[in-house]
Amino acid sequence: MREISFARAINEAMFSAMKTSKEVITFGLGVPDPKGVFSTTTGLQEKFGSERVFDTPTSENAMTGIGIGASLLGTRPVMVHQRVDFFLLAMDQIINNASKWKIMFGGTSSVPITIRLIVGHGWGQGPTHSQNLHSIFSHIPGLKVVMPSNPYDAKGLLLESIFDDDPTIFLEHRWLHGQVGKVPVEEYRVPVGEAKVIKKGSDITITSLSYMTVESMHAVKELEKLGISCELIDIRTTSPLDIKRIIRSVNKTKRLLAIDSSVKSFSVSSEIVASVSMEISKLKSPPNRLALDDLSSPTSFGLTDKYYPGALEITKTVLKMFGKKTKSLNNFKKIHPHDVPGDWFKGPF
Amino acid sequence: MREISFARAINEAMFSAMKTSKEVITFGLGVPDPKGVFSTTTGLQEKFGSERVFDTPTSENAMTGIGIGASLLGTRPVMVHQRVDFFLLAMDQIINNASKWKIMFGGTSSVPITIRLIVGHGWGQGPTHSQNLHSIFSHIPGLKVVMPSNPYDAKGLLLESIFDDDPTIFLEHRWLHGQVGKVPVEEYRVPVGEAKVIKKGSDITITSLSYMTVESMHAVKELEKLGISCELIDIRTTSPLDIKRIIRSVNKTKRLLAIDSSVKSFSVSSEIVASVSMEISKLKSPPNRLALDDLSSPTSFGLTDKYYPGALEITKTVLKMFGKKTKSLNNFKKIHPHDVPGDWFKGPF
Amino acid sequence: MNKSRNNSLELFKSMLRIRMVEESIAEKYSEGKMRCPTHLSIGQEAIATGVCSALEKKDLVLSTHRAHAHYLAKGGSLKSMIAEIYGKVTGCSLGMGGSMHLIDKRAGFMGSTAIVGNTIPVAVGLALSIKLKRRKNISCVFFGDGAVEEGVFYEAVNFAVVKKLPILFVCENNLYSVYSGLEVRQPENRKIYKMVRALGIDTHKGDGNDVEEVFSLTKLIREKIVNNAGPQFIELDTYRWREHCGPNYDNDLGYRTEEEFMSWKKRDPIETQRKRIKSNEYFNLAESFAHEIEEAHKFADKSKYPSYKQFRSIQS
Amino acid sequence: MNKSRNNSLELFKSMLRIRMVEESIAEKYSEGKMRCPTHLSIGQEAIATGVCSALEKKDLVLSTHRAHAHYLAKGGSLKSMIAEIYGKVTGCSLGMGGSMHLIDKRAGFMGSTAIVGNTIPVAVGLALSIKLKRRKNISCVFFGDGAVEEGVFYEAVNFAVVKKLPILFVCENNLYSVYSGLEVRQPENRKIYKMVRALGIDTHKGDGNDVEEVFSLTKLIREKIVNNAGPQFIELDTYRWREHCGPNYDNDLGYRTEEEFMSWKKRDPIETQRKRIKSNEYFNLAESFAHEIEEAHKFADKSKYPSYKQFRSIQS
Ligand SMILES: Cc1ncc(C[n+]2csc(CCOP(=O)(O)OP(=O)(O)O)c2C)c(N)n1
Ligand SMILES: Cc1ncc(C[n+]2csc(CCOP(=O)(O)OP(=O)(O)O)c2C)c(N)n1
Ligand SMILES: [Mg+2]
Ligand SMILES: [Mg+2]
Repeated sequence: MREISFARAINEAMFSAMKTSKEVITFGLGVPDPKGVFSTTTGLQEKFGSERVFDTPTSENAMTGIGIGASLLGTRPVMVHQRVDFFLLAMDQIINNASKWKIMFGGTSSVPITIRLIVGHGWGQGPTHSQNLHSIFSHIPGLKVVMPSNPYDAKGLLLESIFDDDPTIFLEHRWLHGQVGKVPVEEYRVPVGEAKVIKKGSDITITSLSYMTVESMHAVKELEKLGISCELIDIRTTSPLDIKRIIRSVNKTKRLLAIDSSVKSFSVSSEIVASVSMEISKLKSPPNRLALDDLSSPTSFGLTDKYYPGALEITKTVLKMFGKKTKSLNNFKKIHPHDVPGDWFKGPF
Repeated sequence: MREISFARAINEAMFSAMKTSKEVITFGLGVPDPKGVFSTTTGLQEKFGSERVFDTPTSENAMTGIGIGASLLGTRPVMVHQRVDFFLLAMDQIINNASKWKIMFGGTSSVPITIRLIVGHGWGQGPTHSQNLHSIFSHIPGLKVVMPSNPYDAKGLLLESIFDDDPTIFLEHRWLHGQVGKVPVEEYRVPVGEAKVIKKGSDITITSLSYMTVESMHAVKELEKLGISCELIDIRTTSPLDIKRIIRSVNKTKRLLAIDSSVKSFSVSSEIVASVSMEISKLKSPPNRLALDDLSSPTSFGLTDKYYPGALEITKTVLKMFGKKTKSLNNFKKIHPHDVPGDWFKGPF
Repeated sequence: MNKSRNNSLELFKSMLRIRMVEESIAEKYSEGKMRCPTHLSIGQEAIATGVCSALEKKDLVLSTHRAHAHYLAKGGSLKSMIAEIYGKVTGCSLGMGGSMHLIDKRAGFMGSTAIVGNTIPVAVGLALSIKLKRRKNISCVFFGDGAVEEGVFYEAVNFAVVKKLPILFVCENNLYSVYSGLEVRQPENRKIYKMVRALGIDTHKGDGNDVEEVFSLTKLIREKIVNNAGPQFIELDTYRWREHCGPNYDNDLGYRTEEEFMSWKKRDPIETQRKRIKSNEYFNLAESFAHEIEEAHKFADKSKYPSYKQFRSIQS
Repeated sequence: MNKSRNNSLELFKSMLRIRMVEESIAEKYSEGKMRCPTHLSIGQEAIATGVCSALEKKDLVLSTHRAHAHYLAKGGSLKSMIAEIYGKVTGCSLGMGGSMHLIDKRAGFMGSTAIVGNTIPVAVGLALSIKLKRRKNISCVFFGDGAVEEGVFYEAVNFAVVKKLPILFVCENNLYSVYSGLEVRQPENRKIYKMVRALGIDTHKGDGNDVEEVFSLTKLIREKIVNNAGPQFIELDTYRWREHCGPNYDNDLGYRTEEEFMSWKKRDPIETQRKRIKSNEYFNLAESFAHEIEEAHKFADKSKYPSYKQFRSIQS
């Protein structure tokens, strides 16, 4: 199968969805501009016209309400924001309207919108351009929250989200856009609410999501060499959370490390640790989580390395859980500065 | 000591704070109106004038930013919203500005604002007038989140919040406003970040917060009669969370039930269960939580009884944890309909 | 002439029916069977009736916390509304919304919500979809003078203008937001419709207590919209007689003067229209409405609450 | 006369210094030591300089993502700014804010943030506190044409008018929000300053590339504000020369025409002012600024990063 980038996979999903159904439209600041939201929306306006693909004013709250309204008549809007952080302006519309519309009208109406939000990371994005807010969205009943970690899932989950009748928050980690992987040309779906076992293993269950799954994969390889067999589960959707799949795995491995890309407290990782602990009492070591310190994200290059855990920290954490030494660990030579996804990246955004 | 209501205690704290410091101001829709936000702001404008106590336009986001700006010059705004739900309009200002101002300017500035939010409950408040969103606020680094359960704490915690230099979300459960309790006349403080042991016990630790502490107290009494000695901890502030105090207690009792007033998943109760599970491996029964189903809050009188757990459900949950029968339990005769805090309440708001 | 006489009578009937429905709610509220916040439009009926009567059935309406009148005027089912307020499964939202969340899609009433201003962009979204689908109907949203203070109103109008969408914004200016007068919320002497005009939209102003004026103004404006004149805004002055939320009068609270109240009460929209039509049908009408309303309350009272299972199944 | 000649020279100097600072950033950006999103104001200097020179030191300023010019014009420390962009602990925000989060309270520069429009209400809050404390200074906030589309702008202006607060709103209209022209965001032919006037505030319009005009207009307006004329709004036309974010030119992308770009480049605010003052000091000035700027970069480069401990201690 051919390989394409995550960004390209998103772009293909959009082409495919818009071709499949005239009801699909897409809008947001910069959607039809020359950069095409990190090239995920490139070519859409040329192909589908400026009625279905358009730029918007900087009015996040109203634009979300407008998407909701359009969706009530069967239109399927895919809204895009260049950063999750900007979407905080639209919390009234997404929480008070979108998430509740179906239930507060007794199921007589539904709101089939998809909100694509880019999670910023690296290059001094700082406190208001790199927040990971999935735990907040996941706490709201009536919202689905999707966080793909690879091109295949990105395409399949986006298509599923668009044609799902409920409002979906679709989070794309900026550093995944450049990831390359096998993606079918044709339309296919990946179900929302199903976690995926990326690697089978017997000694510990590691749950991960979005970009952290990439870091976890490196760690798991390393740990294998060190004699620890990890079962790596990519959550894929935080709401609904496939807790059954996780519990099945922990029942086998009897150990849990929940990895999250957000700050630690009151997070998805808290929920996973809690749910597992309530179900399974006989673990071989206490359940654990690895996430960000409870601090706003730093800007300085001198701070971000320590703030963001990666493959090395995951490996160390697991080794500690097995009571093994971590000192000699020196295997993750950084091939490029810690604050960029690759050498090609020179900033500024 | 004299007894006054929770609402009166809030009112006293406001009088006291405004007398102590000219920097304290208070505003919000309805603050100086005849109902005085459930009589918590009554008399303030008469006493302190309309420059320091004023009504506002329905502009939640700007008004929050305005409070932030005023606070940068040393003013200490206390902003009020009749429902938490309305404050969703202000998430940009509270999350992108207030919570981060201090850290994103390297500690050179701080934002001493207090946001009083009323949590709606009962009488068909429904999906957008009775949300419990403390888990969301707690997840944001840089915000303090306070949830008093009784008049004494309400006064002391509000005074502490107002004179604290960080932004504080102060949540008042509507049904607590009528609660009566002993409150000193003079100014005193209750520290933010300290949980309180309401009742000592040896068999199980129950953590609770805000109005749920009232229900828990009833349950704990009942359980005592049934031979189960509960240690009831009122969290008081969800951020910072006094997890040390909780762990100390569970280390003694070896059992945990975390009670929350919000929906279950990704909540404060998840965090408590997770934190305890990571620390203490040898519990006598799996840790447990009691919170709302993951559904938007219902409106109908026919649904709210089942949706909101109370003393009865708490008692049953604890009994189950001890493997005891719950069938014969018939002790909580409701003295008034389940959707009102007392017979005096006839709606409509 | 006859046609117009007939229309005047229809307008009167619609208002009278709404008034009687709302008074029945006020009267029975203390029975404690309608257990939800309830905002009555008594005194403001001419706007709901005038606007909705000038709309076509296929036109789509959204509203606010104070929605009963709009819902009924647009043709929403009375029984379903009353049952909804009783929290029953026979309600228009299966009892899951209450007074503030009404819907009757068959009548083109697309919903009402309890957060000030937040149906305004939703209505613009309806208009966007209408335009994309090249339909010939319009979207119409009701809101109060307080909602105008929300930034989302401004954002929504801006977008509607940029895209020339088929939408009618109807602002019911009843001078108050709960107990707060305009003077503490908006600039002195600033007229809402003039301010809004500067956003780039055609605006209109009318007497919200004169149903004929509201009707003919709306007819004209609707015509403009369907002829691609772009979005339109109309401000209508009116006055709420009873308390902001609940069944009672509240002049004793002192947030508004007795004179002000009386001067508006004299301008009762229903009385004004009754004088115009000089109909002797009043008693017959009132009787038949009273009967219909009584039936609706009985129906609601006898209906069942939704089951928790039903409630849960909707969200999963 | 002499005084005015002197002032013109000062305005020129301020702009030249800002330009040279920003060009030094553009030049050195590819070294990879300034690792954060960076928005340059090259071409827009007349507004920062004209406005801030007409303000007094005690006046308070807030700004946006594109803040370098405002910060420097208001008297913010150059060294601290450059060090901030390098992410160093010697930066004005201890390296914790980066280019988009500048602050220098001693100079009355109260902060800049990266979320479009969200310092606007904060500035109104400063004005509220100023009024409560009966101080004689004013608050001033810079923002772009895009920020005007945020509802919070509208809400903030409304409140400032209701309370007659001492605040100056400065809108830099550079025709673009990132790559999006005004035509896809705001109504055709709607003038921002006219729209805003209808909100109830005095508004003014000026040539944002003419520093003398900006200066004298602001002087006048500031006078009004301190004499209790209430809040004021000024729209200034200008043009950003380089890409929205980053050091390069980006006309090749095709979102704006070469003609448009050239027509604005001809109206270079610095060149215009240089012709006016007929100064021969240009080379001396440029040399001394170049030296100062080089020093600032060296200082930044040599400075340390903040420690994680420091970072953590600030938030607990
Ligand atoms: C965002 C938000 N803020 C505040 C409220 C509380 N509230 C309910 S109705 C209302 C009055 C709004 O006034 P207006 O828009 O003029 O409508 P009216 O009640 O006069 O019909 C207010 C403030 C709310 N529901 N939502
Ligand atoms: C709320 C929000 N939405 C979107 C963005 C992305 N963004 C950053 S700068 C910018 C352009 C804003 O345009 P304008 O206000 O005219 O300022 P200019 O860049 O032209 O100086 C945008 C949209 C943001 N930072 N915040
Ligand atoms: Mg009103
Ligand atoms: Mg611009």
